[in-house]
Formats: sequence, structure tokens, C-alpha cells
Amino acid sequence: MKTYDKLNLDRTVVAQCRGYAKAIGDATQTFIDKHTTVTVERSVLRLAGVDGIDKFDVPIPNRLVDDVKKKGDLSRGVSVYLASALKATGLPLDKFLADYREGKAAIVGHPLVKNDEARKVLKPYFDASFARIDANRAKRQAYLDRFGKRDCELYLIVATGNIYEDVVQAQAAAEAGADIIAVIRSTGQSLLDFVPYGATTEGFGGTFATQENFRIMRKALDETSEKVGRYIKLVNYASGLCMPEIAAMGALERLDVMLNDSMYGIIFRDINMQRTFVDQYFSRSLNAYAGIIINTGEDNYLTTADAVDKAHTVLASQFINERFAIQAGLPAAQMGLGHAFEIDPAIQNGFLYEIAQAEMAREIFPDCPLKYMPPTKHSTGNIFQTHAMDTLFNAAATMTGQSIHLLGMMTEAIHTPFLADRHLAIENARMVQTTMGAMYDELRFAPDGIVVKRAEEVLRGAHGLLKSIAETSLFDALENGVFADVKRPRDGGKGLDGVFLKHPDYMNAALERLKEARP
Amino acid sequence: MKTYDKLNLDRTVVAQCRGYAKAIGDATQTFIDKHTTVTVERSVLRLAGVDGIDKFDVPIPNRLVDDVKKKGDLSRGVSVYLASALKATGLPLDKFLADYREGKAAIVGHPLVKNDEARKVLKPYFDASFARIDANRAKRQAYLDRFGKRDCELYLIVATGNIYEDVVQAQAAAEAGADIIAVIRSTGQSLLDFVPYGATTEGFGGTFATQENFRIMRKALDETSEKVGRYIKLVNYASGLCMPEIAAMGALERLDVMLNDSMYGIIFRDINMQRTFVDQYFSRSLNAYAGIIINTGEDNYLTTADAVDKAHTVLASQFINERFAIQAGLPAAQMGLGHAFEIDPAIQNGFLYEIAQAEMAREIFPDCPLKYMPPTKHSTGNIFQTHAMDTLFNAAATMTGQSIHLLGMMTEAIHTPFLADRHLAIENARMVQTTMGAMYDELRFAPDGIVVKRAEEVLRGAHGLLKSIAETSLFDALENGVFADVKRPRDGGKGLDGVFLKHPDYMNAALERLKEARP
Amino acid sequence: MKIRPYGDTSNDGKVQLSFTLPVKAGAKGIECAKEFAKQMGMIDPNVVHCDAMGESFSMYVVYGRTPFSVDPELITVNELETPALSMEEVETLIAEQLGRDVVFVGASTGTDAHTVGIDAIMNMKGYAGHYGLERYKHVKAYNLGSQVQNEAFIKKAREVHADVLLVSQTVTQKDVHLANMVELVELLEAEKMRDDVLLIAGGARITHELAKELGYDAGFGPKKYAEDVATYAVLELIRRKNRG
Amino acid sequence: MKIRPYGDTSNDGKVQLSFTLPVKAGAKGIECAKEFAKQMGMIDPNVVHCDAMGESFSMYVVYGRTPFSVDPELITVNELETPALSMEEVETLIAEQLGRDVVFVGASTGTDAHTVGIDAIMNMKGYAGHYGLERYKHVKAYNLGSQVQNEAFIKKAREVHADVLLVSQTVTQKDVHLANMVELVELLEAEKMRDDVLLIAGGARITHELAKELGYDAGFGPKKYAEDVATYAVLELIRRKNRG
Ligand code: B12
Ligand code: B12
Ligand SMILES: Cc1ncc(COP(=O)(O)O)c(C=O)c1O
Ligand SMILES: Cc1ncc(COP(=O)(O)O)c(C=O)c1O
Repeated sequence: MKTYDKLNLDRTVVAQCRGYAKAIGDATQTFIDKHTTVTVERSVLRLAGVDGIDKFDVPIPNRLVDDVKKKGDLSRGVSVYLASALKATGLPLDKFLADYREGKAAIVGHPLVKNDEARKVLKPYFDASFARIDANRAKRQAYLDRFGKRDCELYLIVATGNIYEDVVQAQAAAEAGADIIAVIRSTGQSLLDFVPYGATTEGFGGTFATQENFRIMRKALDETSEKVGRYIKLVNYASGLCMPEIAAMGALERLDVMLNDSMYGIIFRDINMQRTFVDQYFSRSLNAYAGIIINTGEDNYLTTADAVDKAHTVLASQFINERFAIQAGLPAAQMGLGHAFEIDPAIQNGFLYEIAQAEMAREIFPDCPLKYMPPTKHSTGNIFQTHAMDTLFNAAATMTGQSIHLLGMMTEAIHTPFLADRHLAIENARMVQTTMGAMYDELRFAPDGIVVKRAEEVLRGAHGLLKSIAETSLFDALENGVFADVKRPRDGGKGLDGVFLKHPDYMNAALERLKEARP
Repeated sequence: MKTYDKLNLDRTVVAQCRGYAKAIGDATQTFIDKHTTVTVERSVLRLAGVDGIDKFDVPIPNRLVDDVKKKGDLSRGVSVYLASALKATGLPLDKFLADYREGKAAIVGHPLVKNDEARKVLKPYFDASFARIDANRAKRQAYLDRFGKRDCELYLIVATGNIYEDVVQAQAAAEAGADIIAVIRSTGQSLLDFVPYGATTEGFGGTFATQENFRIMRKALDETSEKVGRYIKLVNYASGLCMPEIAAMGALERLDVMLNDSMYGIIFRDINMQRTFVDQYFSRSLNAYAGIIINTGEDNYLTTADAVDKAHTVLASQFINERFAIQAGLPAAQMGLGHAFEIDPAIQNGFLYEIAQAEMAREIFPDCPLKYMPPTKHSTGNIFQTHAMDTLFNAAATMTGQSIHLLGMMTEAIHTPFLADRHLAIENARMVQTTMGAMYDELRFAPDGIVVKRAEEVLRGAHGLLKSIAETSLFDALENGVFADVKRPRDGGKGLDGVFLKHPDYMNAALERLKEARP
Repeated sequence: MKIRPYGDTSNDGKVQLSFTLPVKAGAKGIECAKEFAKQMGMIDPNVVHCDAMGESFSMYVVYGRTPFSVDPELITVNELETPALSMEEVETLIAEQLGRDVVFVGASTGTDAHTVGIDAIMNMKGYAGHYGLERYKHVKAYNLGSQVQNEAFIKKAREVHADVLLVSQTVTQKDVHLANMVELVELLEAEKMRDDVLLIAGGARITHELAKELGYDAGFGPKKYAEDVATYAVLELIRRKNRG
Repeated sequence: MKIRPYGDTSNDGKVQLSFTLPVKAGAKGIECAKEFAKQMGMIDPNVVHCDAMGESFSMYVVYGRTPFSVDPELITVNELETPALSMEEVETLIAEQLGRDVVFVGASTGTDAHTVGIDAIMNMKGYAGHYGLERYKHVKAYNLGSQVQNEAFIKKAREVHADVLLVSQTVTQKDVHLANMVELVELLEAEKMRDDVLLIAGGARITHELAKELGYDAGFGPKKYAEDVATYAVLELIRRKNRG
């Protein structure tokens, strides 16, 4: 999509923002590089091909990493333990795991091999997984080459709690015009320090993210893609205590987009910040390799903080997320930075601020597939008015050339979407996209008008905020509640006990490959 | 409201359009000035204070004019007959009418007085009515001075068929934010060659326009005006076979806006064109005097003709209606020229055409309170989608600074509005007006973009059409179906038998006063 | 197999309801709304929105479950089952089976001024890509326009020996169309013409069911075009001819 | 006096209904929709819209009359009738009638991560111009945030000698809130703490009626603020104190 310079943004200020973000990112990366986490290690196992659960439903990756944590030294990384066990038992991985399940083999207690040896032992297993991911990437690309891609893609959620009902609804939505389908997770999953297993039918407010559920939905959407002649993208959430593992599952099952924010878990799920920073790095490195677009969660800030006063925190956070994405090797084309249309419709000229902000995001991140979120906070039980508000949002998206357009639901304030809610949302958006067609190319704003001034004000606000964060640290900023009005202590929240300082001999056979593959 | 030059319209072409319209208007006026009609004469009687019905429910003005038509010479005008009867019987008007009702007095059969004498006899009666109209005008002005007026007024219809239910709904609408209330007429009333009498409760698709109904609604809205601190304007329809009489009733009962188009009756009600041209002139002269804003009906063209292909006919008709309005002494501030948002939402870039046309109307008629009509033709039983379409219309109105904004109803394709439909429509419009606030001042269009080109194209089309009409005549144009794709023969349609060539001694005591009062 | 409304799970029976009550908005109004929804059979109705409309009215939006179900197998469709033939097929049928021109007279009758519907069926150019009857070979189509009184309509029908009468009705408020449509049937009967013509109604709110009830031969609603009515009429004329 | 829904005329009983059926769109579907609407008591339901949603679903919009009516006089409102006092009035009441600090412990419990509701009630700055409990004199307010397990919630309540427990629940899909709310009551009973605290629930879909059913003392829904719950709680504590 073409981009314009409609706002006359001060490019020096933008460059300075990126400079501060780099300083912030570099400082945090120093911390990240020194640490690993239980879920990073479990992802290594998953990428080596470890899967399944024991008879108490505990995933085998959890069992193995717990063993190393309790009886070995996790700061060395699980790679070397797995390699050593394979080497010592002489078993191929599947046999080893079968024995392990029956209590006939252990991951610890074997003489530890050297890192180089470990790499060699594990290579064939990683080769298999990475080949599968490569094939997924190629298959996606083949689909896209065959079917093309819309400039502005309609993104819809399903959230029945039951993967089979989700399939029915996702297919109906795709047939009605959706381009991207996200399966919302059950409440609470993000706080589980393991990934549930198998097909599930009992989620609340969403469906559990399991590898089997991913597979079921991917298969269904591939069928629908063939039917409608459009590649339907599949989304799930990498955020939470298992970010890296879910990213691994997504890569293996050909998800196309994953929610993955460097700070969302900290702010909205009270997950420990050290844990999150380490996890997001690994998961993003994997997303990058798999050609998966990430979606960041800045939109959420405006559900708790005021959308007018705190617009600059969204922009500041986008710069930070961009930076972390760069550090994990993600190209701009995979950075789906988030923003949202959340200004109270009762505010005079609110819509002008919205388009100022949306246009600004477009101009500052011209190559990113921005994820634009619909109004939610000011939706009420008045479904008709909410539908009208969503029309305005659809108009704003079309007027500012957004690329990933999440649809608002007229029942936002009531329940997770009904089949018909989604259908009506698509109809609404399609109508706006058609009738407003070239609106983005057509519009200009009064010089020194409200729109131009608003963009300038927000950019200046973000600049100030980034500067102050760069002067202290991102840890401090989160402790002070600069984002979403939420304060989080550095050592508080969930999952800190899963963070480990790396041993000087730490080795991560998966991460190494991911890094090597970076362009 | 401020106007801009956003479209770079060719002002020479605009001036030429006005030139052609003047030629068309002048030619038609020559015809008008030579003729009178039964309803023009009945209005004269009404303005002299004649009212009421006989025992067969026939209005006394009809009885009197019919008598003159049958037994006298209507081409002299009814003024002189009435004056002669009063003079001959020596009765004051009320006594004369009482006798007439009982068959004890006649309007014809008396020696005819000279025109000057007639003027003198009738003067006190006209004085009374004109004083009442003056007082109405002053009262309206006092209200406006006290309460002010919104830049863009929300116009809502009530159409229950029952004046008392209409009152309930009109008051509810005004309390919810409506500025203007129109009482839609019953189907078929426009083809009645008399005006029904008294309060009515049995209309279809609308409520009969009667003087008593006007009074009831005016009183109710005055009460509401006081309550809400906003002057609520009342609208009814002058169009139809009784245009001049209803205009007289409206002037007497302080209506604020009247539907009054120089061609609507011809095209949409198959009323004879000669009749309509004569009637519209008298009724507009009266509207002008009473300070009543007229609303023209160009919007209707697009319900039968294609809204993209025939947009230029709307503009051409606006120029013609403007010209006829000038000829009847109406200032621009009372010319509520009509236009509409009727492009199929399935057409690519349709919204861009809509705003091109709406902005163009604003720029060409900067001092007119344009009446902007909502989508109707492409509304379906899908109330949610229709509500969304109405949101886009509300956006277009706000983006182009419209002044009289008729609200679309989500149930447009189903029934005349329910109370709640109207409420939701107001909520929708208010939200858009608030959140888009200064959008009109803010927007600019790409030079040589779709919007600018569209406006140019429509203006050029109107120019060509007006030129061709000026080269023949408006009568010919209507015979050829240039407006709304409807063809009407010059001598066809209803009401031709009510048109009379004026006698050289024709005198119209009411019209004379209206003309004298023109600035 | 019985089916039930589907919100987001099979058989959840979920529906959305909205209405206005002539009471002040507030807790009392919400309870009234809930009670009303229960009378409509909703289980645990959830009043998700209550809004004041002036002092004496309030509107409600309700979501909830319903216990009802419908068996599609047992539902009879009160709609013409005739498949629509193409214009060319209809023309051939007339030529081969009737061997004469078929005369249609149509109008928007009574006080109804809506012509777009009847024009869609009759005018040469048709509507939404479906040619109108005027374009059909072997069809004589008279479109009288709108606001045509029933007497004038019948007069024309007699004059041109109409085979088929097409009545369009759009305004339905206070059931004005019912009175007008019934009047036409009565006039036709009084004139002893009822059996000589196919009497067909159409319009946005007209259903075949309703038309039959009022004594018409058929009724056509939205998304019906010239070929639908032409197919029905011609097949029926052939049937009647063959019956003798 | 009984009231009925109002479309555009008193007592016309008109309502709007929409739902999805798991059938293909078409004439059959429309008849099913009509039949279903009749089961809901609608008289002459008018199916004004039918739209396909894929091959196996279709949605409907229906308008029609209903015969039902409600008598507002006979409707009991299941809502707390306590008038809300102002913050200052509540503060005075506590000082004069209880003579000690009142301790509130609040949280969004279970897996629920929505904090805006409980923050609206508790945080200093409050919501929509209504100050939260933290600002009240003589009130000790502990806001534990979200995703608080019932066990942890009870532990804190015991620790700080809570007078009032405030439970916020927003996610209601598959009735997850019911299970969670009932679990809390059971735990409190097991711990023999139920009678020592006022147990209050709140959230967008919570009603007083529902809260009572689940064994809570009171429930507060949308548009309720700190002063509503504070007034209720303090008056109830005074009542209990005086009762002895
Ligand atoms: C265009 C229009 C007008 C135009 C009509 C111009 C004209 N020459 O026709 C104008 C502006 C003049 C007008 C005026 C009025 N209108 Co009007 N109008 C409409 C509108 C917007 C569209 C109707 C239309 O053209 N539809 C398109 C056609 C193609 O669809 P259709 O008629 O259903 O026809 C199809 C089928 O039904 C079928 N069909 C139709 N007739 C026949 C006949 C036969 C024999 C067969 C086989 C098939 C058939 O075939 C067609 C193609 O599929 C509707 C609202 C809407 N969106 O539906 C209101 C609407 C119909 N109007 C309405 C009303 C009340 C009026 C007025 C009385 C009041 C007013 N609003 O001013 C006036 C007076 C009219 C009068 N005396 O009758 C109401 C009717 C409410 C009701 N149910 O009673 C509506 C629904 C708007 C509303 N919500 O208030 N109107
Ligand atoms: C903001 C929001 C979020 C934010 C929450 C941020 C935060 N820290 O709170 C984020 C983005 C994180 C979020 C996430 C999710 N959300 Co959410 N969210 C919303 C949203 C938009 C607004 C809720 C809100 O803040 N309302 C404003 C407050 C002030 O209102 P309130 O809670 O009703 O509180 C008032 C009263 O109820 C009362 N009150 C409330 N609690 C209490 C307690 C007491 C004791 C008292 C006295 C009074 C009281 O006082 C308040 C003031 O009047 C709603 C949709 C909507 N427009 O309502 C969806 C919504 C609630 N979310 C929903 C869902 C499903 C989720 C997710 C599960 C899935 C998803 N969409 O990703 C996740 C996961 C959450 C989890 N694990 O619980 C659904 C719930 C559906 C249902 N009925 O089950 C909704 C309705 C959206 C939808 N239609 O799908 N959400
Ligand atoms: C970046 C991001 N991650 C995750 C989520 C949802 O997470 P959870 O599954 O933790 O509720 C969101 C929610 O909108 C999000 O924006
Ligand atoms: C100028 C004008 N007059 C009259 C009407 C309505 O007239 P009638 O009462 O003849 O249906 C309209 C309809 O919209 C109109 O635009």
C-alpha cells in the first residue's frame, strides 16, 4: 500500500524516538542474553520433537525440564541434558521418550556430553522440525502466490471454547469474507506454566491453545481457502507463561500470525517482567524464522488508560516493540504493531484524533502490517449504536490505509461473538471498504488543522516518554506504571521462579539455529 | 457555516448554469402569470378567512370556488366575487359564510364590483390574516433569538396516521435531539383536490395535512421547545393538488418548513404540469412572506433513476428550483434545496461520489439551508446493515457541512418509523456529529482525485442538460422524461381542469399583497 | 430433525429481541422487560440495554435462550414451486402451446404511488439484470403506472382483453393494501371477470400465502422478477387451456 | 394497568427479533423462522430479512405483534432499594454509628483478568466522577487485583479482618462465573467465615437477584459506583451491630 506524508511529521523526532528505543532495547537485551527460562527450554525440547503427556496429563516437555531443574542444572540448558541422555542410553528420541514415560529412562544422571557433541546428537531431530517449518513457510508462500492477498485484511475472532464449534464459525466467517481468523484462548491459559494437550471442547471465553487444536483449525481453514480462493490466515496467542512453546507449536502447525508482545504479559497478566523479556526474545526469533507475523498488544493500553491522554504511550510502546522485533531478527513485514480506536465517541472531535493517530502509525511504520483494533471499551449493550460505532471504525481504517483490520462486534459488551454477530461485522466492513474504496488516497488534512496538530502532539509525547525510559530503564518504567496505568514490581508477578541465569557453558541448540538463519 | 473552495469548481460554468435556469424560469413565468387555478383561488379565500366544511365534509373554499367556476367566471378570480357578495349582502364575512352554509346566501349572482372596490372590501379580512402571519413570523424569530439554532439540524419524520400518536412521537424525538419534525401525509392526500378538515386519526403511511392537525402539532412542539430549550421546527407538505392552500394553512399555523417543489407533483404524482407551475408560484410567494423555508424534492429523482448516472439531473433541478424560488421572492436563506445519499453501497468508491456531490451542492448554494436526504433505495430488511449505511450518511453530512440533515431509519425498508427507530437514528447522528465535529473544516481532497473529478463531471452534466432545456422549454423536458426517468405529457395528469387562463380583468387580492411585500 | 436457533453453540437456542415499553426507564422497566421476554418463552432473559426515550418510554435489548424448536421436514413452504424458466423458454412455450399473444395489465393500485416494483416486472429494461415483460415476444404488456383506482384498472383490463392482471402494493401501513386488494377481487366478481383472468399480486411485503388468502391466484415478494411471474402465468394459462 | 410493547401506536405489541438457524437460507428457512417466531407468541410474524451465512446457516430479522402484556404494578424489582448516600454521609455514618474503620477486601477472582470494574469501585480516583473506596475516611480498602484464586482471597480477608468482601466477575461465558462464585461461598462456609463478612458481588452481567441466589448478600451491576456499595455495606453493618 502506498504511504503519504499527510501529517508533515517531524522526521528528526521520529529518528530520535528510534534512537531511544534502540538504547532501551540494547540495555534489555543484555539482560535477556544472560538468562533462560523453563519455557524456553521446553520449546527447545518441542523443537527437537518432544511432545505428549503423561498419565496425569502433564506434558512430557514439562516433566523433562522439571527433572533437569530439580536434579540437574537447568542453567546449562536442556539441550545438553537431552543429548547426553540419548547418547548414554543409545536410544533414538522416540524410543527414549517411550521409556521415559514408563519410568524406564531418565534425562538426568548421565554423563554430560560437550556442547559440540550435543549439537551433533540433536541435529537430526532439529533438522526434522526445521524442515517441517521450512515446508510450512513454503506452503504458505505457495498459497499466497496462488491466491494473492488483500491490501486490508479482515481479522475475525472465534471464541466458543470448543474447537469443533470454532471450526464451524471460522469457516462461516471465512466464507463471509474474513481473511484472518484468530482463535481466542480460554481465560487463564496464559497463567498456566504448561501447554494443554489434545483437542479441547471446554474453554471459557475462548478455546485452549493446544497443538492439536492448531492442527484441526489449520486443516479446516486450508479447506476453506481452497473453497473461497483466498488463503485464510490463522492466528493464535504466543503471550503468557508459555510464549516460546506456543510459538514453537505455531511454527510447526503453520500458524500465520501470533500475538506476541514484549510487555503485554507483564502489564495485563502480571507475569514477571524478567521472564517475559527472555521469553519474548526466543519466541520472536522463532516467529521470524517461521515467517509468522507477530501482533503486538498496544491496543490493550487504552482499555484501562484513557485513550486521549495516553495515546503517546501506544506510540512509545510501538517503537519499543519494533526494536525488540529487530533484535529477534523480524523484518518489518512481519511486525504487526497494534493500535486501537478507543476514544469515547462522546468526545468532541474524537474521530479526528483517531484518524490522526492511525495515519501517524501508518507514516511512521510504513512497511509494517499494522493491526488496528476496534472500539471495545465504549461499546454498550445498545447493539445498534455499537454497530454504528464499528462503522466509524471501519471508516477510519479505510481512510488511513490500515492493513490488518480487526472487526468490531455489535455485541462486544455482551458476549463472545455469535455466528451472526460476526457475519454482520463482515458485511459492515465490506460495505465500508467498497464504498470508501480509494478514500485513503483521496484524503488530505487542513494544514495546521486538528488532525495534523494531534499527530504532532502524540509524537512529541512518545518522544518524551522514550527519552525518560532510555535515561532509566524499561524495568523502571514498568515499575512506575507508564503503560496502561499499571505498575509491576521487577521481582513480582508470576513465573520468576522459572528464570535462570545462564551458566557460562549454557547452550541452546535451537536458538543457535534460529540466529544462524537470520539474514 | 463557513464554505470552502475544496473542489476547484469552474465558476464560469456555474454562472452559465444560472443563466440557463433564468431563461427557463422566465419562459415558464410568462405562462404562470397568465393563469390561475382552483386551488390558488381557494387559498385567496382561506387568506381572507374562509374556513370550515359543509355537512358533506366539503370544505367551504371548495364550495365557493366551485360555485364561481360553474355559475360565474373563475377567470376573473374569486376575490371580486367574494367582495361583490359581501357588498351586495352587506354582511360581514362570518355572517355571510353562516348564511351561505345554510343555503341562504350565494357567492355568485351579485353585481360584480370594480377591482379597486373589491380590494377595499376585502382589506380588513386580509389584514387580519396577514397580521396573524406577521405575528407568527415574529414569534418564530423570537424563539430563534432566544434559543439559537444548530448549524446542522436533525430532521425527523413522524407518520403514524394518527395526529395524537404523532404528537407523542414528535415530542419524544425532539426530546431525544431532533430539531425539525415533519409530519408525513397520508398516501393519496396529494391527489385530493381539497384539504381535509379537523383533527384526524386515520391516515395510511402518514397523517392528513389539515389545519387543525397543524395547530395541534405546533402547540405540542412549542411546549417541547420550552422544555428542551431549543426551537423545534415543524414541517409539512405543500406539494400536491392543493399546494397553495396548504401553504396558506402553514403560514397561518406557523409551520417553519414546507415541502414545495416546482416539479415534484408533476413527476411523482402525475399532476398536470401547467397546474403545478401556477400553484408552486403562488405557494412559494406565500412561503416567502411567511418566512417559511421551502424544501425541494430532487432527492426523489434518485429513487427511480440511477444515483450515479443521473446525479447531474439533481443539480440541474436545483438550479431550476432556485430560479423559481427567486421569482417567487424567496431569499436564499429560505431555499432548502434537496439532495440525497442514494448511491448503491456496493459500488466501488460510491462514498467518494457522494461527498463530491454533497460538497459541490454546498459550494454552489452556499447560503441555502440544503436538505440532505438519507439512503432509502438501497436499505434492506437487514436493519443492522441499514443502520451502518445511515452512519455513513451521517458521516457524509458532517464531512460536507450540511444544514438540514434528514435522518435515515434502520427500518426504512420495512415500515414507517417506530418510536425506537427514530431514537436510534438520533443517537447515531448525534454520535457522528460529535465525534466528527470539525471534520468539515478539516478535510481536503487530492487535487485531480476522484472527488474533484466527480464534482466536475456532475457540474458539466447539469450544464449540458440546462442548456438543452433552455433551448426548448421546461414543458418539453418534462415530456421527454429528463428528471427521474419519468415522462409526463403537457396536457396529461391530474388537475388540468382546475387551470384557467386569466381574464384581462383578473384580480388576486392576496397575491398582490404578497408581491408588494417583496423586498 | 428438529432445529433450534444457534448463537455460538449448536442448539443453544439464543435469540436477540428488542422493543419499546411505555414506561420510564429504570429498574422497574428492566424487570417489566424481563417479564415480557419470559412471556415470549425466553429462559433467563438478559436485558443488556435499557434506554430512556423521554419520560414515558424506554427501549430494551434482550438476549436469551429459547426452548422452542422447528422441524424443517414438517414445514410446508407456502411459495410457488414453479421453477423460473428463461425469457426465451417462456416465449417458446407461448408460441408452441398457446399460439397467441398473452396480455398482461399491471399497475400500482389504490393510492399507492410506488412504481419501481411494477416497473421492475414490466418495463423493457427490467431490474437487476432481469428483462421486463415488455421485452418478451408474444407478450402484450400494459403498465398503467401508479395510483390507479381499481375501477380504472378493470376498465383497461376489459378493454384490452387481459389474460393476466398484475397488482403491485407497497404501502402496507394500517393494512391499507388488504382493503384495496380485496376491493379489486370484489369488483372483479361483481363484473363477472374473476374467472377470466389470472390475478397476481406483488410487492415487498406480499407473500404467496397472503395473496392466496385474499383470493388471488399468486403472490410474489422481493427478489422475484419478470421470468418468475411469466413462467407461472404462462404455465397456468396452458394448464387452464388444456383443462378446457 | 397493563402495558404492551409500543411500535408506533399504543398497545400495538410490536417487537423486533433476530436469530440464526442452522439451515440453508431460502424459502424453507423463512418458513422455519416464521414458525419459530410464532412459537415465541408472535402474531403474523413478518420475516423482513433472510441472509445466507455459508451453506448451513442463515440469519433472520423478524418484526411482528405480540399478545403479551405486563402489569408494572405487579412487578417486584429485585434490586437493592437502599438509596445511595454521598461519600461524606457514609463517612459520618461510620464515625457515628460504628466508631471504627470498615475493612473492604476486593478482587477480580478466579481466572478473570478484568480489573476495570473492581478498580472503578475501589481505586482512589474512582470512575465516571465517582470516587472509589480508597478515598473514603474510616475505610480500609484492599484491592487485590485480578486472577485472584478464592483461597488467596480468603487468606487475605482473614489476615486483615475484612468486614466486606467485594468480588468482581466479568467473564460469564459457559457460566464460568457461577462455578467460581459458588466455590467462594463453599470455601467461606468450610472456613466458618461466611457469617463474619458481608459478601458482595459485582460486574456487568451480575444482578442482585443472581447474587442472592448464589448465597451472596448483595449484587451490583452496571452503573453502580462506590457510594452504592458503601451505603449498602455500612447500613447493613450497622443493622447487624444493632441486632447484636
Ligand atoms: C422509492 C420509494 C418511494 C418513492 C417512490 C417512487 C416511485 N415512483 O416508485 C417516493 C419517494 C415517491 C416514495 C413516496 C412515499 N413512500 Co416510499 N419508499 C420508497 C423506497 C425507498 C423504495 C421502494 C422501491 O422502489 N423498492 C425497489 C423495488 C424494485 O422493490 P419492490 O417494490 O419490493 O418490488 C420487487 C418485488 O416486491 C416484486 N414486485 C413488486 N410489485 C410487484 C407486482 C407484481 C405483480 C409482481 C409479480 C412482483 C412485484 O418485484 C420487484 C423486483 O423484485 C421504500 C423503502 C425501501 N427501501 O424499500 C419506501 C417505502 C415503501 N415508502 C413508504 C412510504 C410510507 C411512502 C409515503 C407514503 C410516505 C413518504 N415516505 O413520503 C410516500 C407516498 C407514496 C404513496 N402515495 O404511495 C414506506 C411504506 C411503509 C409501509 N410498509 O407501509 C417505505 C417502506 C419507507 C418507510 N419505511 O417508511 N417512496
Ligand atoms: C477492557 C476489557 C478487557 C481488558 C481488561 C483489562 C483490565 N485490566 O481490566 C483485556 C483486553 C485485558 C481483556 C481481556 C479479555 N477479555 Co475482555 N473486555 C474488556 C471490555 C472491552 C471492557 C470491560 C470494562 O472494563 N468495562 C468497564 C467497567 C467499569 O465496567 P464493569 O466491569 O461492568 O464494572 C462496573 C459494574 O459492573 C460494577 N462492578 C464491577 N465489578 C464490581 C464488583 C463489585 C463488588 C461491585 C459492587 C460493583 C462492580 O461497577 C463498575 C462501575 O459501574 C469488555 C467489553 C465491554 N465493552 O464491556 C470485554 C469483555 C468483558 N471481555 C471478554 C473476554 C471474553 C475477554 C477475554 C477472555 C478474551 C479476549 N477478548 O481476549 C480476555 C481474557 C480475560 C480474562 N482472563 O479474564 C468478554 C466477556 C464475555 C462474557 N460475557 O463472558 C467481553 C464482554 C468482550 C466480548 N464481547 O467478548 N478484556
Ligand atoms: C499481545 C496480546 N497477547 C495476548 C492477548 C490475550 O491474552 P490472554 O490469552 O492472556 O488473555 C492479547 C489480548 O488481546 C494481546 O493483545
Ligand atoms: C417536494 C416533495 N413534496 C411532497 C412529498 C411527499 O408527497 P406526497 O404527500 O405527495 O406523498 C415529497 C416526498 O418525499 C417531496 O419531496
